This record gives sequence, C-alpha cells and structure tokens, in this order.
Amino acid sequence: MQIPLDNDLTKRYREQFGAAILDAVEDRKQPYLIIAATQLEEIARYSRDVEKFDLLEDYTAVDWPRREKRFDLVAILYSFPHNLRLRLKIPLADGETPASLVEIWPTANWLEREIFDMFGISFSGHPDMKRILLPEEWQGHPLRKDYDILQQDTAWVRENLGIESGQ
Amino acid sequence: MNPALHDVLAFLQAWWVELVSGVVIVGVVPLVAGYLVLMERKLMADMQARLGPMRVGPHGLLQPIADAVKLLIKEDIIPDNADKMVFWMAPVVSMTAALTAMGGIAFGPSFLVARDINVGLLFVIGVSSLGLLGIVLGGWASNSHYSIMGALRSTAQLVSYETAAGLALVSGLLLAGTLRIRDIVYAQEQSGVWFVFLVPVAFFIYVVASIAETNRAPFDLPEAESELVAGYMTEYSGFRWALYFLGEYANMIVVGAVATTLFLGGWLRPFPNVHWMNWLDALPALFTAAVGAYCVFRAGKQPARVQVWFMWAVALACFVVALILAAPLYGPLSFLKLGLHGAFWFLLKISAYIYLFMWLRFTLPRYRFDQLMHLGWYILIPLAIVNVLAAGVAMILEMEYGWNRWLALVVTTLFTLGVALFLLRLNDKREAEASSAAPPSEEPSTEDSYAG
Amino acid sequence: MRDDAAQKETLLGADELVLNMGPQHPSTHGVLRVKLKLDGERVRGTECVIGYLHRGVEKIAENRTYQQFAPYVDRMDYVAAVSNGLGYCEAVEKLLNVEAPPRAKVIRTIMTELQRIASHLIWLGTHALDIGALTPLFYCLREREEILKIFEKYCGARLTTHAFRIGGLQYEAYDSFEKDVERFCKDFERRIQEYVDLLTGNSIWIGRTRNVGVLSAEDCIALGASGPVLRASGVKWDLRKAQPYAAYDLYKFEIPVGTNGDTYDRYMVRMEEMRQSRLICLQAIENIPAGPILGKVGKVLKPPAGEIYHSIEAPKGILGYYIVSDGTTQPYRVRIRPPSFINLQALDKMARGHLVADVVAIIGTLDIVLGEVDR
Amino acid sequence: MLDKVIFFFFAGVAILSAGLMVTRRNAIHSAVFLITTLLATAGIFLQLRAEFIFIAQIILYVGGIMVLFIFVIMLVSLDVALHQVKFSRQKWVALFVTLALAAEVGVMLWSSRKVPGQGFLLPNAVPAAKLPPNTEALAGSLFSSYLLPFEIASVLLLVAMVGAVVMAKKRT
Repeated sequence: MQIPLDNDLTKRYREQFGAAILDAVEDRKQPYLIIAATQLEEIARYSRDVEKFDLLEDYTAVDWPRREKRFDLVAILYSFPHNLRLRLKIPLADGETPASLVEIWPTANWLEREIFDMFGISFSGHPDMKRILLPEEWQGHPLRKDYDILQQDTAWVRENLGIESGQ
Repeated sequence: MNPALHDVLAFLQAWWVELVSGVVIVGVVPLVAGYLVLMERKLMADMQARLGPMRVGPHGLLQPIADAVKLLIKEDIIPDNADKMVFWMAPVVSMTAALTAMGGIAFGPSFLVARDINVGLLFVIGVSSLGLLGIVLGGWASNSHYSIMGALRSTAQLVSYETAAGLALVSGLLLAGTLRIRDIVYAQEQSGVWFVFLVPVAFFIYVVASIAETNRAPFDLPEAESELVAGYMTEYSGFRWALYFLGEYANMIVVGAVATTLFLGGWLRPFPNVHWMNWLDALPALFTAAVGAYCVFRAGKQPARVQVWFMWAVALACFVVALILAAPLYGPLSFLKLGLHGAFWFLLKISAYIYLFMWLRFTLPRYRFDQLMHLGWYILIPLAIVNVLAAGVAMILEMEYGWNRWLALVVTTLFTLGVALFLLRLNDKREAEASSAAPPSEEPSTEDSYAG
Repeated sequence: MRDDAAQKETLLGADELVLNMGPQHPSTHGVLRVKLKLDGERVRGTECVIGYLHRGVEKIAENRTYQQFAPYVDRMDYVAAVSNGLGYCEAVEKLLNVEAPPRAKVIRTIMTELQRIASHLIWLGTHALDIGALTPLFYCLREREEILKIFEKYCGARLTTHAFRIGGLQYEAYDSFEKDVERFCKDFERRIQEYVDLLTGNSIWIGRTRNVGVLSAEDCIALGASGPVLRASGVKWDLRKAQPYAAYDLYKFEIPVGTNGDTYDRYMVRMEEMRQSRLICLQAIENIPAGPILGKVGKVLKPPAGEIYHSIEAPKGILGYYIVSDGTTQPYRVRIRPPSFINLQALDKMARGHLVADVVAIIGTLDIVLGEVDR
Repeated sequence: MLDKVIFFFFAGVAILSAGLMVTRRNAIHSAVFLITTLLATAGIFLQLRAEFIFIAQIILYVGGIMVLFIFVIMLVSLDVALHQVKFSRQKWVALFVTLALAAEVGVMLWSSRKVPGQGFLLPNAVPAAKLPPNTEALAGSLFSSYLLPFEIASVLLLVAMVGAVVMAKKRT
C-alpha cells in the first residue's frame, strides 16, 4: 500500500534539503518523509517555522534488527493551520546520537527520554537524558526486538524488590 | 483527727462539685467527641447522598466505640528519626489543653468547674490556645516535611486568627463589663437581649476566626489532607492520633461554648425576660418528646427487629429526658429549672454552632495559605479593631451622652459594616493588581523551564 | 533541573526544602511522585518521577494478536476505557482498510461520549476534593454510576469494558439502551447544575483556581498539551471537529474554549464539554441506523505490511495509536500516544512560583491517569 | 497544708525544669522545659489568687512568645547548632555571674528576715481569698496611677514592632 509521494509539500522539502530527504511515501493516505539523521534539527526547525507543523504530536522509534540501520525514529507532526499530519522517519544505526528536538518542541523532552529508556537511543543536546519509566539502574532496553518478553533485569528486581523474580 | 486528713476532707468538702465535674469532663468528653465524629459523618453522608457508617450497631451508632477500640489496639508507630520525648508528649499537650479549657466553661448556672475564677473567659481562650503547642511540637518531633509544614502553617494561622478572635470577644466583653463567665450571661439576661444582636459584626468575626482556630474546613490548612497528607498528624497513628483528634473536637466544643456564652446568651432561653414568652419553658420537654415520638414513628419502618427495639429504646430514653425536663414546670420542683433547662439550652446552642461548622466543611473548598493569611490580616483583624472602637464609642454615646442603646449600636454597627465593605473592596483591588502585575511563573529564562 | 541553580538564597536563609510528594499521596491521583523544590511553601521547581505503574503495554502488544491486544488498551486510561478501545479499534480498522458499519459507528459515538462524561465526572470530583470541597465527589460518583450501569448492561463490564471490536461492535445494543441513555441525559442537566451551584460562583473556588497554573496557547502547543488543557488556553481545536472519526460528523456540538488558560478556565471548559457530550448523546439516540454491527473482518487479522497513525479526542486529549504491521497476525510495533503523559510534562511550567496547595490543584486540573502515564 | 503541697509541687517543677532547660542541648527540648517552668510559675500565681497575672502568663508567654520561639527554632536548622559548642568559653564567666546573683539573693533574703513582717517570704501573709478581685485592681492602677509608664511601655513596644517590620522588609 506504500506508494511514492510527490506532492507540493514533499517538493518543498526536497527543494530545501535535497539529498537529506531520502524518500517520501504515502501509506494508507498518510504521508511520511524518510530523512537523514544528520539534518534532523534543520528539517525539524523548517517544519515548525515554515511549514507550520507546530505540534509534535508523538515521537517514538521502531526497531528493525535485521536492517543495517536498525532503528527508525518516528516523529509525528501536526499542523494546526493546515489540519495536516506528517511523519518524519529517521533511520538510525545502533549507537548513533541524533540531535535532540527539545529546543524546537519542548514536548520532545519526555518523549526522547522514553525512546532512550525503551530503545537505548541517546539524544545529543537533551537537557536531562535519563530513563523515565524504568528505574535508572535498569539494564537493557525493553522495546528492542532482541529483548525477550520474558526477559527482565533479575538482578535489579532481586536487589530492590526483595523477590526472586517479577514474572 | 489527723490534721492532714482533716485538710484533705475540708478540701473535698469545699470542692467536690468541681472535682466531680472535672472527672466528668475527662470521662465524658472523649465519648462526646467520638459521637461528634459520628454525627459529622452521618451529616456528611446525608448531604452527599450516601448512608455513612451503618455496620456497627443500628445505623452505625456504636461506630465511635469500635473506632476507639481499633485505635487503641492499633500498632503504635514512632518514626525512627522522631524526637521520642516530644513526639510522645505533643498529643497529650493538645488534648490536655482542650479538656482543661473546658473546665472554665459554664454549661449552666450550676455546672462550672472553675467556679469563681474572675478571668473565666480569658482562662478558656488562654488555655485552649495552648493546644497549638501540641500541634507545633508534634509537627516538629515527627521529623517529616509534611508534618513540619503543617506545624508552621498552624502556628501562623492560629496566631493570626487568635488575634482576630480575641478582639472580637473584646467588643462583647465591653458590653458585659466582666470576664466572669456567669456574670457575662447575667449581663445578657439583664440587657434582655443576646449580645449577638448588639454586636453582630463581632459575632461574625468570631465565627470565622473560631473555625480557623479549630483547624476546620475551609481553614483546615495545617492538616490539609490533599496537600500535606495529614499535616502535623502525618506520622501519628493509633491512640496518639486519637488524642489529637479528641483535642480537636473538644476544642470545637470549647469555641462553641465561648460563642454561646458571650454572644448567644449562654444557658438563657430565647427572650429570657419576656413574660408572655414563658411558654418557651415548655420547649425543652416538648422538643425531646417530639424526638421520641419521631423515633416511635420510625421504629415501625425499620427492616430488622434489632433496629425496631433500638428505636423504641431511644424513644423511651427521649421520653424519660422529656419528663425530667418537664419536671421544673411543676411548681414545687421549679428550683431545678435553672440547672436543667440551662444545660438544655446551652447544649442546644453549642450543637447548632458545631452544626454550622460541619455544614461549612461539607460545602466549601479550602483556602490557600496566602489567601487565608490575607483574610486574617487584611480583613478580619482591621475589622475587629474597628469593631472594638465602635463598640467603645457606642458605650460612651450611651453612658455619657444618654443616647438610646439601640440607636448607638445601630449607628456604630453600620459604620463597622461600611468599613468592612471598604476593606473588601480594597482587598479585591489589591488582588486584581497582584494578579495583573506579577506573572505567576517568576523564573522565565535562567533555567530551562521545560526540563523534567 | 540543574541542582546548582537550585541553591538560591531563600527566606530566612533556610535551605531549600525538597518535598517528596508521592508516590503515596492523597492527591497525586495514583502513583505519581513529584519532587518539589520549595522555598518555604513556594515552588522553585518540580521533577516528576513516573513509571511506578509501568506494565510494558507496548511490548505486550508485539506478542499478542490484534484482537488479543484490544483488552489491554482498556487498562491504560482506566477511567475512560471506552475511548481507548475506540482509538485502537479504529486504528486497526484503518490498517486493515475496513470500515465499521454506520450503526456501529453511532453506538460507538454514544458510548464514547458517555465515557467522556464519566471521565470528566471523575476529574471534577477528585479535583474538587483536592481543593478541599468534599461533597462534589459523591455527586459525581452518583451520576457516573448511572453511566457505568449502562455500560454494564451493554457489555457486562463497568470499568475496563472492551466494548468495541475491531470492525464494529462486540454486542448489539440491548433493548432499552436508547431509553437508558435518554433518561440519563435528561437527568444529567439538572445534576450538572448541582456542581455549578457548589463550585462555579464560589469565591473560594475562584480564588483557588483563577490565575493558577496559567498556560498560554503557545506554551500548550509547544509542550504538546492537548484536550481541555489546550482549549482552555483559547485554541478552538478538537479532533472530533478537525478530523471527524466515528459518527461525529453527523452531530452538532460546540467546542468550548477558555481565555486565560488557568485552572478555572479548564474547569469551565470541561463542564461545558460534559453538557456538549450530553447533547451529542441526545442527538445520536434519536436516530440509530439499523443494520449490521460488524464490518467485513475475518477471524484472523492479517493487515498488509505498512503503518498507520490514528488519533482521537479522548477525554484527556489526543490519544494516538501508531501501529506498524509486518503482515503477520501480530503487530510489529504499537506506539500509544498517551495524552496524560504528555500533558503531565506541563506541570513544571505551570507549577513554578506557585504554592504547594496550587501544585495539588494543577495536578488535578491536568486530569492525569497514572495507568496511562506509565502504561 | 494542701496549699503547701501544691506550692512545693509547682516550685519544684519550676526549678527542676529551669535547670533542665539550661542544660539541654536540643533547643526544642530547652523550649519545652521553659514552657514547663512558665506554666509552673503560672500555677503559683494562681495559687496566690493573682488570676489575671496567671492567665497573662499563659496567654502571653506560653501561648504567644514560646510558640514563636519554637516557630523560629524550627526554621533554623538544628543539626548545625547541635554540633557547635557555642558557650563553652563563657563557662567561668557564667559561673561567676551565677554565684554573684545567688549571693545577692541570699543577702537579700537574709537581711529581710531581720525585719519581722516585711520579709520577702510571705507564707503567712494575708489569706489570698480575702483580697479584693485583682483584675479590677490591676486595671485600676494601670489606667490611673501608672497610666504614663503604661503608655510609655506600649509606645516602646510599638517602636520595637515597627523596627522589626522595617528590618524584615530591608532584606528583600
């Protein structure tokens, strides 16, 4: 159902950022751009200021362990003036540190922390890069595909909760 | 006879009424406080479309006893880092103060513990204000942030509102011309009217300030449950906690009694000097009889047999009390009238006062601390001062210039009300300025304001 | 927050007090823990510590089939389970490219609006309780009970209803469904006046909520705050109007907005939203189309590979589902955009410079549910 | 007899807690013992039928001043104060002053014994119950013969209060 997208919006993005826009796709009538992590901050700023995507509705990641760049960061933008949604997908290799978007959308603060917590992607320039949902000493990042659903930080559980296992 | 024994006997002979009353206070007030709690819970339930305690005894009437037993056998926790001595002592101070203050109250012309202390009213407010020490010390000793904040709040609050309450009492005292509890009531009997009608503003100030003094909503900030968990009582459990609670409810009775004594005519019935109103003397008996009749009426509708019996028992008790209250109406027994009817009217007035407290608690949200202080310092205290002056002026007008008492008081009260309006306007203006001038968030750029 | 900045001179030279509010505190609405940095009673900064209720919902989703996961979403925002279910079902339907039949859509709308009222009632009761008004809570619970009774009659569950099914509805509406909803809605107008009488004009209530936790429209958008929080700041925006889903395009309703973005405005907005929800329900029950309640979906759901983002206007704000399918029966990735989580971020901005008592009011006005914050 | 028991009880409590108040390290404990001292003194006042002074002692000292003392002590961090040995160097000075004071009081008591009926110890003075009510008497003398000193004192307090407010305002 994915079809290549070539409307005015994508044209403007391509004009502005050229090679940094790796691809533009429409999936089930929802557009998304695949962009390079290097230009993330500029593209985000452009999206907010020029294209008026003023709301960062959600910011998350997907793990594709077999791919060369195993993560997709997914930023879901919404524009109040145009009543329009756009997704930015940023492929990332393990260990890459994309720029933090906190300066552009303050709402990214906790969302990036959650991504760090769940996927282990660290954002450079984030004011407070630490775990948010899991305890700070927890080992492992649960939403990675190689983190089994039965897996847990048994040592942490034993030490802090005083029980053998949380399962 | 051994002179020491003789001394003791003489002492007992002179003071037996007071001693018995003291024992009664210590023995009965906890029970009364327990039933005040039950009454509060039942009233609250009624206003909130639910039933309240229903399980222990018919209609939950034994709930206070169950609560007391529960609190007694509960584990007594003292936090590790608490100051043991002060922690242990604080609730006792609170409760002792409240119970001692009660000793100064005349529940009727013949029920008075501290019989001829000539600073009676001062004694009551002075000693009851010592309860604050228990709160402050308890808050400090718990070694917890919530407790200490509760203690700080309560210090600030009680010191401010005690000033207002004291000043409000002064304008009543000016009319009475004495501090002796009994003489205050006699003064009202002579003037033929309760002081609440002579100095209504003072009464209003006292009502507000006394709510704040007893830490009741909407001024229950020292123990604001949703902010400070339980304020100064956070770390207390079991019976120590119960002592605080007891102190608080005993304090409610005390402020109710003070207001009743000074403003509501003490043990006097309404219109004490109007002869054609003498039929009011029958009211206590009729009232209790009516309660009994209602119980009989309800008894038929109770679902369980136990409840039916219980209702009958209550009805019977009511009829007995009604008979006792009716006894003074019979000529030869009329010497009982002052004592029995006095106690009835006094307790009725205190109950009404406490009911007002509870009603307010169920209805109103809680003040914020700064709002509370503003209300105290910007409105109540200035108003109370003006009111004292006004009452003084009224008395001078009456005594020196021969004005009619009512005229003088109406003029000065109107003046005080004008001042009140002015203060309120001023307060509104100040608030409006404050909200427009100062943005609520005071650190815009120095720190990253979005940081987690 | 940086600690060096916290070492400021405070009243009487006393140290800055760090007050640990929660995770067991009467008014943090669950297991939220807020570290308050205080100068006396004035808040210098806050730090939320969350995750006490983390259950790994998103991880669970990857190991369940689409249908199996549906009940789990009810456990996030457990005071508005129906809305969660609606969002999830519609997202999966979009992923499958199927549509629920009109009858299902209308019933979904009614249920969701009832749920919105129920959720707002819980908010109103607890918020008022936080501010010290004891009584509204019980009135609110009384009315919520009526709604829960309707839910119970409809699907057997009261709280975590799992009322809808991917492709339509699980159950046909029971016989007196319309009558029950109508009776509730007729009655509710009178009931709502009781809350208004207790709170709206009360000077203490106004004093406690006016100019407390002010959030401008720009701040709201920057912080991602949505739902009534956003509308109270004056942004007339509601997903039910902006991008209608279910059957919302059929009904007339207003979007209430505030002007100051303070706690009082949020209160007024939510109160009006309840009235509007009531009107939607009344319009909807007038004409529930006949027909099937389940669209053309198979027993085994295998959405083609791809992804979808679908969001709805939940009682607390934008509730979004981002679902990635790899063509199997289990979702490859489910991301839930929880409105409470993102709204809670605004707490620090709103609470600075206020008193401890205001923090309580602000947590209340954000209307968070920790099940959703922590997931 | 009973009067004596009561008197010695109050006096004993007052002296004992005064001693404890000086020797306690913890400022709050000191404050608590000071309160006890003040209350015991108030009790003695009551026994002497000086009811107004009794209640003034309670309201002003215990209910007002001591509460504010504790309020301030709570605000100041106690841990620091506990570890400091502040007054140790003044030990000898303190001892000297105490002895001097004790000697003074002793001399006074001793000399007063010489004049019968005018001593400082008044155990056999007029029975208190026969005195006129002293609240009125106190008011009478305060507002007539001692009006000027009374007003001066109140103005002084007002000055102190205004001064405190000014000093507190300067800080911010």
